[in-house]
Amino acid sequence: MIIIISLLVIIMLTAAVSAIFFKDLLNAVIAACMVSLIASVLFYLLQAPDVAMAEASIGAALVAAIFIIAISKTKRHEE
Amino acid sequence: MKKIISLILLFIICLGIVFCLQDIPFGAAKTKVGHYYIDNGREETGATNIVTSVVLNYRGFDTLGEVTILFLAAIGLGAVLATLKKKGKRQIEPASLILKTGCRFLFPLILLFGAYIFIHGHLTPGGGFQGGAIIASAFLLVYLGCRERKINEVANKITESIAGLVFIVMGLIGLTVGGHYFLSNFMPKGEINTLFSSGIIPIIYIAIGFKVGSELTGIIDNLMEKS
Amino acid sequence: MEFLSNYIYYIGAFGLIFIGLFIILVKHNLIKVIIGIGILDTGVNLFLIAVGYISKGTAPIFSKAGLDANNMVDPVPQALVLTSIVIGVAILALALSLAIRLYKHYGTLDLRKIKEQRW
Amino acid sequence: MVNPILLIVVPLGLAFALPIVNLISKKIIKYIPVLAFLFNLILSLLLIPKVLEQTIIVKIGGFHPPFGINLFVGPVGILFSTLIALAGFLVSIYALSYIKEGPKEKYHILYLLLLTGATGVVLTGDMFNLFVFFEILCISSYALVAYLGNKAGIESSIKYLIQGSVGSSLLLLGIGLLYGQLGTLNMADIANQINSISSPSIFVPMIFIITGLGIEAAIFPLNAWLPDAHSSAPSSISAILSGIAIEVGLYAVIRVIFTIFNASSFLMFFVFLGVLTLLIGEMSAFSQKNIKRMLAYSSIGQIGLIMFAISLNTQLGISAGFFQMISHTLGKGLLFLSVGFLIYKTGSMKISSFEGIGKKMPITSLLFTIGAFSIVGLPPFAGFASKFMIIKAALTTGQLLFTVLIGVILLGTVIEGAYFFKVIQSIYFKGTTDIIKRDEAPLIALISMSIFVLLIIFIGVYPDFIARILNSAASEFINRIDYIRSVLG
Repeated sequence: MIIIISLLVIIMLTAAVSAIFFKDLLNAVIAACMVSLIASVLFYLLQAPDVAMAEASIGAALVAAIFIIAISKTKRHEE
Repeated sequence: MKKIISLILLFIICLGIVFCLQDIPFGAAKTKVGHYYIDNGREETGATNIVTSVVLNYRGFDTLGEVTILFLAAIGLGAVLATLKKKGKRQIEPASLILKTGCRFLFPLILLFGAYIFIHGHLTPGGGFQGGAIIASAFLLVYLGCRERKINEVANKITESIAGLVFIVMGLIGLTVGGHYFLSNFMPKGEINTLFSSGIIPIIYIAIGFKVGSELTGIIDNLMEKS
Repeated sequence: MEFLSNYIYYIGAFGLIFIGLFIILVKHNLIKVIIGIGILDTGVNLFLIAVGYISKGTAPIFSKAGLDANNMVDPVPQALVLTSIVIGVAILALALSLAIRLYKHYGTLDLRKIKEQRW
Repeated sequence: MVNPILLIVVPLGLAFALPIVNLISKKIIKYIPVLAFLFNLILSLLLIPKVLEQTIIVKIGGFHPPFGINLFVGPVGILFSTLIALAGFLVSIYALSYIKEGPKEKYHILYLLLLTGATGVVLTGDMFNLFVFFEILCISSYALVAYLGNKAGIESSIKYLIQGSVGSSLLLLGIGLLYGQLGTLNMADIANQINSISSPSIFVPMIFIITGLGIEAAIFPLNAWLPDAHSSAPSSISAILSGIAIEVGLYAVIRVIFTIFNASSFLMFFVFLGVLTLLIGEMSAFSQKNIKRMLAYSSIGQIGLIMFAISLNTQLGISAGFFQMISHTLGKGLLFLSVGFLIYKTGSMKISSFEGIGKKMPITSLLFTIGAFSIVGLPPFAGFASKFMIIKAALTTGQLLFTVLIGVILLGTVIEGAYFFKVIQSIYFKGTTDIIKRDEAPLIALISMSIFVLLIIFIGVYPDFIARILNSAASEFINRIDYIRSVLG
């Protein structure tokens, strides 16, 4: 179990770090949403199903949608 | 240079936190307030989901503030985008038949799921915020799938206001009857672990569900249409 | 292994806080900075939930008979995090609407080029 | 049935109802904030005598602290809520004639919620509830700063938002660390148990919480957002942000330091931080060419002065600090409001463009001058009485250090006088001498500003009028044992 959790944390941190380096903002947003999604799995493993649902539906889905709308209205690439 | 300074700053912060964490061992026994809620939550509020009883009853005032913040964000976003000059009407490509039919099929199902989530907030995981977010995502689907459809802004505003007022009025009724406390759970608690139980909790959670749903829909609508 | 099982959630949480703050301090693109704020929020939330956890605990929901009340995790941080998530999405939405307005005014999202006021 | 919870709930309910009211009639919405704060003002004034006898603990939901959230309505809380209601009432009257463009109904909702958040922060007795109300205060100010939608407004709003949201994350992190160690969120309960844990591990959450709150309070290294935000908001909002929002932030900081952490050793550091904030604020204000930026920097200076007074940690010092807050709210509110119409008529924020406006708008210019005199500290205005009280408090401590620092503060006052005099000079003694057609601000705005003037003069002449409430407020901060006992019973 602990190995799976460690793996999840490592993937989450890698996604967060890759959000720094992506020049394409869309990729960075996807990476940030991956962080949220894995965080919601971790919330579930920490016995917080309410929070996991909130994070998955708000943090991962709606925030991604809002970000993508905003990027479509502005610029996609970081210069 | 800036990067190095910020890294040093961050390491100092982290060092402080690590120092502090020695006193917060992971997985240790829970604290007295949490223990009290678990022991007495069912009798005092009638909800089997203790998180719900904390969110809506013991710390209900926070939730009122939280709903206010979402309302504030929706209004503030409207205010920020309102003075924007609009560039004519955008060309909207009509969606394909498959997409439209799929949306039409999925939309009521998602709404129903959202409603299920917030109606059962006091029994199972979930509640007004989660259910409201799911309802908003149903409207997002309509925006993406059937693009020529628009939500009724006036109806959205009215739903939002009435749901907020229900919360406040439930609190004020608690102030006048029962124990004379704001947001006190003055209604009969009913039989534990049934749908009609735990007093004002389901009513407030339904109001929150509507409010969060309409606010998030309003946010998406404002971002898509007004800018 | 014991170190991992004791600290893995804290490492995750503070890693996210660290990365979030780093993005906010170093990056110049506004959308990136807003992503950083989101990651910082997630990190703080993860930390709060980890504080409330007890070893081999169950969720604080009396969904079926026979659950031990002494073995449930602390419900308070979960309530706090529910609030915090909603506040986070409110701030992100407002920030992104401001970013759209800023782009309409300046045609760029680079904070170094936006110098109407002194930064 | 007079319950202090109504101070928060009534404006909140009206804010929720405003979208519906707007659908029915677009004309009456602007009167709703006036009504709401008139109600709050009357309720606060009714509560003052009761609170001075005994503090009121409001248990929300009927749960005893620390298990439920409680409001702590002590002398400090009621003093601030009266001040907020008063400023809110007068500024909303002013806004009747000032706010003419933009999405007006949204302005009124945001304005109501801004002051509701401020009232919540000063009344609450729960740490996380403080965070929630603080967020209401901050988010509504972000939106209001960007209300005009021009380049400067959007840019300063973003700057404010980035710094503010980092601050609130740090605040939440601090609250989480504190909860992990003590297992409670009630302020009195935290204060009760704070001595049971070792001091190094309490230091980290304290720094996080103070940093988080300090960003809103504009304490020296954390105030980069303030001049931009306060100068690019609509003038009615600048008056509230300068007069109420930063003082509420400062209230939260000192509540945390005095009542919760009991960190009196930390106060010595705050004395120097206060003097530094004062000097930097006044010196930057001196070099400004934009009038609203000048006033914003002057607010930073005033915050430094208040911090200095409160950090003296004596009965007289703390009450002098509160007195200075009152006179700053009235004075700076008046200044921003009068400047609002000066800018509106001249169409520019440059000080040089005000030349000769004293003949065109004599009443508004006179009101501006009175506000400036009060902030600088000339008798018989409120600013004089409060500054005099601060100096008296510092001298009665008898420590050489404070006497020296008083010299520095007087230097700051001299700088303050210099830049305000520069503006007054260009209003009255420069420009053409021809008789120009008068073009005054609207009557309703003049009435609201005149009430500010009456209050400034009244408090300046009879400082004893508020002496009792100031004294009880100071003792509430000094006797933290009483605070704990009255909440936990």
